[in-house]
Amino acid sequence: MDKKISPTTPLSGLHSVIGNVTLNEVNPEIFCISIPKEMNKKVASEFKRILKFDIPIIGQSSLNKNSTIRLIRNSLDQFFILFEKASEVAGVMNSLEKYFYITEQSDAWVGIEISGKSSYSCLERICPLDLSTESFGVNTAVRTLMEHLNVLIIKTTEESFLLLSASSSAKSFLNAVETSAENIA
Amino acid sequence: MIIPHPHLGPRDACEFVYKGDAELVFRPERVAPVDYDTFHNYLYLRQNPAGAHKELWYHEYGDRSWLVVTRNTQTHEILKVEFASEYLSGQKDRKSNV
Amino acid sequence: MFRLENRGLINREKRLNFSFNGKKLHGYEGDTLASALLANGNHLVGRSFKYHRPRGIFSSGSEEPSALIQLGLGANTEPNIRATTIQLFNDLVANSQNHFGPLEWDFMRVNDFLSPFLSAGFYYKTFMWPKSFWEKIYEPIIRKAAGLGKLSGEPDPSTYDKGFLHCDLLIIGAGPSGLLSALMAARGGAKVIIADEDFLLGGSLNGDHTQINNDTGVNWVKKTIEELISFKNVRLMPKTTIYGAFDHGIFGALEIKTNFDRIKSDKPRQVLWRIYAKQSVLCSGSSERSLLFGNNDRPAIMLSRSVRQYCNRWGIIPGKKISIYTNNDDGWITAKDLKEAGCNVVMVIDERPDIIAPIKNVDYRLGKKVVETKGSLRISSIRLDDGTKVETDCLAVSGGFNPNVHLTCHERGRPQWQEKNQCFIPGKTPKGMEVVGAASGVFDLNSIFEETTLKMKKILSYLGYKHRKVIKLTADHKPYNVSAFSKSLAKGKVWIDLQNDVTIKDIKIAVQEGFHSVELLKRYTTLGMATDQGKTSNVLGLSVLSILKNKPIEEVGTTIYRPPFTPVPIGAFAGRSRGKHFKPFRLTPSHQWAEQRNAVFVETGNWLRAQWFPLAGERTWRESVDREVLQTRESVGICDVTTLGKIDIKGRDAGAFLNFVYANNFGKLAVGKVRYGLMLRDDGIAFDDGTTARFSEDHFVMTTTTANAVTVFRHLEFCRQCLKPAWDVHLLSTTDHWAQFAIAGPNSRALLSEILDPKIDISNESFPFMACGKVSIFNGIEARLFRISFSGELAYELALPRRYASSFMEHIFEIGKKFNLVPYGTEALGVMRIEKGHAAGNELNGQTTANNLGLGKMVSKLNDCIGNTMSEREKIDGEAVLKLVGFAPTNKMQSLVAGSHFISKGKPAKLANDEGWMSSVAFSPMLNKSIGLGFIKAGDQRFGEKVDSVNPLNKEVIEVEITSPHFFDPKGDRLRG
Amino acid sequence: MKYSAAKIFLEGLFGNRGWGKAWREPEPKKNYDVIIIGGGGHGLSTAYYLSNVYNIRNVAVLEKGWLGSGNIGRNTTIIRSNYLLPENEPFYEFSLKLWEGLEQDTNYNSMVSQRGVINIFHSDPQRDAFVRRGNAMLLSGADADLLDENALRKLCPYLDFENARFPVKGALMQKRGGTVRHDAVAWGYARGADMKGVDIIQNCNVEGFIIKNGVCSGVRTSKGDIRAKKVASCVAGSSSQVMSTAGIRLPIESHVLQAFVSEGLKPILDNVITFGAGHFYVSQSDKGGLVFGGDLDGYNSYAQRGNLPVVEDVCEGGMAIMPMIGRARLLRMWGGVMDMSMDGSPFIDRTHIDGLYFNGGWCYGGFKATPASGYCYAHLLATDSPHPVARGYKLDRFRTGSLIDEKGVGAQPNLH
Repeated sequence: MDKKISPTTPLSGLHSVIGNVTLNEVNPEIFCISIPKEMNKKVASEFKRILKFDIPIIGQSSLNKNSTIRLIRNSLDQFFILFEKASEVAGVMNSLEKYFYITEQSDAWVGIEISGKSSYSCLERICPLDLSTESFGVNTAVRTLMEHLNVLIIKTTEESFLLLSASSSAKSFLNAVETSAENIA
Repeated sequence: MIIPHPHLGPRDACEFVYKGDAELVFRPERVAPVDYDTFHNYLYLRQNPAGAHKELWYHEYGDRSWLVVTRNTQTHEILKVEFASEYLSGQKDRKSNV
Repeated sequence: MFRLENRGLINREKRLNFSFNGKKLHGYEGDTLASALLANGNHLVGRSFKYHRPRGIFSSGSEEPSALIQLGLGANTEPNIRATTIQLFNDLVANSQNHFGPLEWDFMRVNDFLSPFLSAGFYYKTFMWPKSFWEKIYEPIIRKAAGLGKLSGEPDPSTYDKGFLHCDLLIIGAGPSGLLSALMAARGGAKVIIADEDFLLGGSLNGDHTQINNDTGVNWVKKTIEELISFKNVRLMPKTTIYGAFDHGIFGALEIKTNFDRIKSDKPRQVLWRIYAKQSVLCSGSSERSLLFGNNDRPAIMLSRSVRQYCNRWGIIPGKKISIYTNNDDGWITAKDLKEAGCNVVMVIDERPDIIAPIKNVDYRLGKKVVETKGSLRISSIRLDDGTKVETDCLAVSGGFNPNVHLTCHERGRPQWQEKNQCFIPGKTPKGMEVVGAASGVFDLNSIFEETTLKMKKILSYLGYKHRKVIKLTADHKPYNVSAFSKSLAKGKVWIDLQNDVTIKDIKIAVQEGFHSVELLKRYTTLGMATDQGKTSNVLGLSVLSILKNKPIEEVGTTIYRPPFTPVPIGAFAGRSRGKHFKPFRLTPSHQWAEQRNAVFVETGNWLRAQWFPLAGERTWRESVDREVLQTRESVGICDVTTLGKIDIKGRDAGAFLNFVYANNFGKLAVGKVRYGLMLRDDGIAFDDGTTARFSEDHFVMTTTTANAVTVFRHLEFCRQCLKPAWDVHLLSTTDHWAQFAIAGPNSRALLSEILDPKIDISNESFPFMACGKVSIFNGIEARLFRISFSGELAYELALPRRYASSFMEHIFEIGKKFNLVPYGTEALGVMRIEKGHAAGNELNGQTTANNLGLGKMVSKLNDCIGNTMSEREKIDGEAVLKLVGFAPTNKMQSLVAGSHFISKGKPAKLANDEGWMSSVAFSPMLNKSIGLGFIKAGDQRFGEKVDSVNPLNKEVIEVEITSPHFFDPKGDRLRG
Repeated sequence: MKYSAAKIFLEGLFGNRGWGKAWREPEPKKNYDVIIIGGGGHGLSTAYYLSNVYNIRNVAVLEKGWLGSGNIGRNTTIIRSNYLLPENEPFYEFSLKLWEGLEQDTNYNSMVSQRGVINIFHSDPQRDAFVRRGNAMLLSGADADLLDENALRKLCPYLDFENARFPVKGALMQKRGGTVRHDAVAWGYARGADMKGVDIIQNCNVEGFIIKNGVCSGVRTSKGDIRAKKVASCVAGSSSQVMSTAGIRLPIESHVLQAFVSEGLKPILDNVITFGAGHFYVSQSDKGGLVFGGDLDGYNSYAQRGNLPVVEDVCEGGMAIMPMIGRARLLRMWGGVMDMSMDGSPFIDRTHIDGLYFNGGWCYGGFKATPASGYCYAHLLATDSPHPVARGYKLDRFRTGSLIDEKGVGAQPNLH
């Protein structure tokens, strides 16, 4: 027997188009970075040194030059870092690990990217936040409550959002998003 | 209700979980001899004002912060919102007195 | 026909068929059900609540108290639909309500003749003798007679949805003031939502022949809407009722999505919006009120403005001989429009003696009152106070206007009396709400436009938007004048609340009996408690009360309007959260694998867990569970325990933190070790338990019970942020990241060795009981291994990244074949934990102490930790301490029942002798008998004693022996082996 | 004036002119034996039993608004005695027995309707807890029946058995539980107390107590000082406010509980139904409205109004358990102020100030307790010793640890 086990994703690589809404499953590598008390004052400089880009304020995210690494500031002492490419993980994380508490989170989440003209009307049905450009610009990244579920919503472009929710309730979350898309289609 | 989060702006109260009287942050420390009355008063007795009330809200569907919200219990008007840690550091004398 | 040619805003090209009480009728697009019924000459549409008096269409809007119909058939049927608000659609089916026998010949109208005996509060004074008759005889009759429409009793087949909207400015009502407000805000650049309950925006302008700036009002509405649509920052929401104003500028709105083809559509029928508005403008207009005179409730007695609307907006002749009874100028506008439309206006009666009749080409009486009416199913004549009798088949009544102040009351603002216009105007409004137009007590258009412009300028500058010039609007409207409320009571049967049948007499009786506070009056007479929430009756009732109490109306007070403004379907409030979607599902990483093996699932919180895995040929669940237990204890079993909460705890002070949050000591836990932890609440009651492993100096992994995962995390964050803010501690839930499996049984080590990467040694020596460590499996997959046991067997828990879980299950069962590996579910898990005497949810029920659980010695006496102090209160454990012990039936054939109570032998089964209760039971396949865990007074000192386990619910008593809770392998040799 | 069918008939014949006042509207005297603060259900029932059972008639009830304007005027009208703990069950069973004879007692039809209260369970642990509770009820002399799924299907076929997120597995039923016309309870007690000479004084606000050397001898009110041998606070949601004027801090928080009523409907729901996997309970009133409610809003409030999240939560629960009510429409929602105690159970006790007594902490369960609360409070006021069924309701129980925590959630009032 081949002693090798293989990975699956919560939504088996979903891709669907409903009306003017496109849904795709995405699976970034995600790590949580907690800031030790004594590092509080040096967070910005250390991150800048290691990541080569500025840290965001709470509720926002920032990207590296190639837009493959996204740093999200969840709260005063906690960040999430998202890697599009698994190959970039080790280098960055090994450096960060020396200064911060790191916990892997990749498998805790399901990612659904929603894009298309009707993204806003679709999200309007489940998301209590004001997603208009004035109050929710590109790269805003916050947690909120959608259909009884905890969701991290990130505006990636003017017409697309990345939604991260708990992987165990991935199917219910997908149902929530799909139902919205169908209801407005 | 809408709770204006100090960093995240106005958020629907349904993102939060309520705990109650902000006095609960001033937990007495157990030192010998144990003062049960102080613990009883801390845990069980409440001011329960009809008016401005300092109270604890947890941003469960948000940044997981515990906030001290000053809210009028007659009108529900929110007068002030602070992080619990900030509130505590503003009340340092209070804490050591308990 | 009763339809005028060339008049009205209906589409005569689009004919719509509908039926009323089985009669096939037709109307046009743009009709409401009420207008279509009137167009067919149909006034009688229902019966009143108490006296079953005939009821007709009274108004043309959402204040309608009388024209309530049963809409649709079968599961789609909807009760109490106001015919005046439902937009006509093809094949609409409507039926009248609340009658026994045909509508025209309702047998219950006998109540009308009995009305002297059914006066206000009569039921409080009777139906008491003999005692048993109330529930057997009287109440069933009352219940049957009460109520209006019917529910189908079948599940609501429609879907509903909800949503969230945000705006700078919410404009409630799209009449003249609302449209002007919206236009100004739109041009200024504000983000605007304008909502109106009507399907046609424009409010009163659609039913009036007003001129605005030398154009018709209807054209002004059209142009304004066209312009509004062109703005990106404006959202127009017709068919949307703002039903409530809530704290901090949150409004509830109900949008009706489908009227046509409502049965066929799979799209939501209605959408319930939560609107967050920085500011709001209430432009809800006014409702007309009636006048009080004898038998003022007959069908075809209608509100005057509504009669005008039916004529102008729907092109309807509501009667062949129409008379108008008014106390204000607006009644005359109706007269004028009806005349212009060619209707026969037989007489205008104005209560005011000293006015100049605005129109002359009509028979009119000034300073006169209507005192009585005749007609059985429709009004046929009226009598004036001078004795004049007028034949009439439709009486348009105008008693003045009530501003629609309802939303201003939703935060408990109280309306104030405005003497000039004899009406209540908004008092204190919800924060951020401005009221304009008729809703604020301004009734002529020119003043409304002026007031709106002024107030909107202020709002826009407050919001930070510019005010752009709007052309001054001038209308051909005259100032409004109304006479004061009568100082004497009208005689005869005078209706105030048309739906609930509250008459002047009822108010008299209530006051006579001392129920004269407004709220008491309302409760005693049911005044204003009808489905219109008193929109048509409250002010009239107050005017009567003011006469009876001889106090001005403003001193009599007013009741508060509560949400919703108009009734909202419960289905809409629930939205899509129903059926299987009531709450989200959480699925374990092995869910799909278990599904393929026919697992039976059970809901634990939001999780679905495999309860057992039936094999072909097994007839009962017990067979499967017994097999899973035996096979595990014999060889090896595997169970998905991912649902247990997992919390990563990191930081310099993590150890101290654990010492604080757990009742037992965690200070000395070595790296690479796991310890059982008992968590108390600060009141000393057991809260949760689990294990915590130490992976490094500053890294711990805590597990919680499935049920408390969320509350424990919240509690820990409270301890961290509020009680120990200076400590360096960091918390993160990793429940979903790690798939965790219990691998239990004598062969668990052998099985594990097959999948662990070669260099890892898990022999008893290097990886003893309560060891933990990071390992790798299947060629380099990082995992965590804990040597802990809930089953009492040699057992491990293995955590691996969730993504590999499915594949892991396939592989391990392939490899496990040679060990006869069995998957086990929560039932077998429960059996094995009861065999081992482990407490679980049934024991940790929030009422038990560490002492009760037999864990009292664990609680720290020295440290300050959550709960230890209050756990020392003298009476917290009760008089004789309840102890968790085991129970076994003396007769092996008997099955124990959880929830039974314990009574000492020979004592009667009653509360005074109650000594405790059975918390969990199971059939133990190892011991081949039923066993139980439970709490009994001083149980730990009573091993061997026999007591009765009583279950009076099932009338059974089972003799049980008190035993140690550790039924199986009490010394724990197996788990250490 | 005694109410009877004959009286109604005669009055009907002669124009209903003979109905006298249901109660007098006296000015306060200077001195009373007992002053009861609060003219709500509990205050009025206390006055009723003091005057009718304990023969103490020199009593005043002081009400700041109008009679019955507190929670007795706005609740979901359910009565039951399905409690678990030995400190509670006998008390509520005593209350239920008083309900059963209330109309004949007070000569006022408050429409006690024993329609049966059904608590649905959805899982084995929930069933176990209900069995324990049902047995505790039976051991205390109350009635209880355990219904399995089939029995429940027969009784309530409209429940969602087929498509439920949480399966309906059975129910614990108390047949003697039911509903009462809530306002009529206040009126019946008021009339009954008034007939024995109790002064019910409306629009009289209590502003403070007259306390000297640890003895309370009266109250300061908007109508002047009134003296009394004993002063009994009975003000539910306002407990903390009133007692704070005596310098007493209570183990109580005031919370808002919303309740809802639908439009009138023909009979469709015979029993009181409580959903065990969500927050929803419902009954249908004699008038036809579905009267329902759910959880507290969850935050301290004196505002007497709630907010949308709970409204939606309650209706979600309703639709989950009985999807036939989707097309019934919510007519009115309102909020009451609940005096939530730290263990969810009430207090009927003396205070540390002589002559000052306290009754409160009824949480959202005050309505069903109305008769027993009044009876036991009257007993305490008359005899200075607790009534046997109310012995547990002590103010110092948190200090000693004699908790009465039915729900097992601890010192967090919004969870009880």
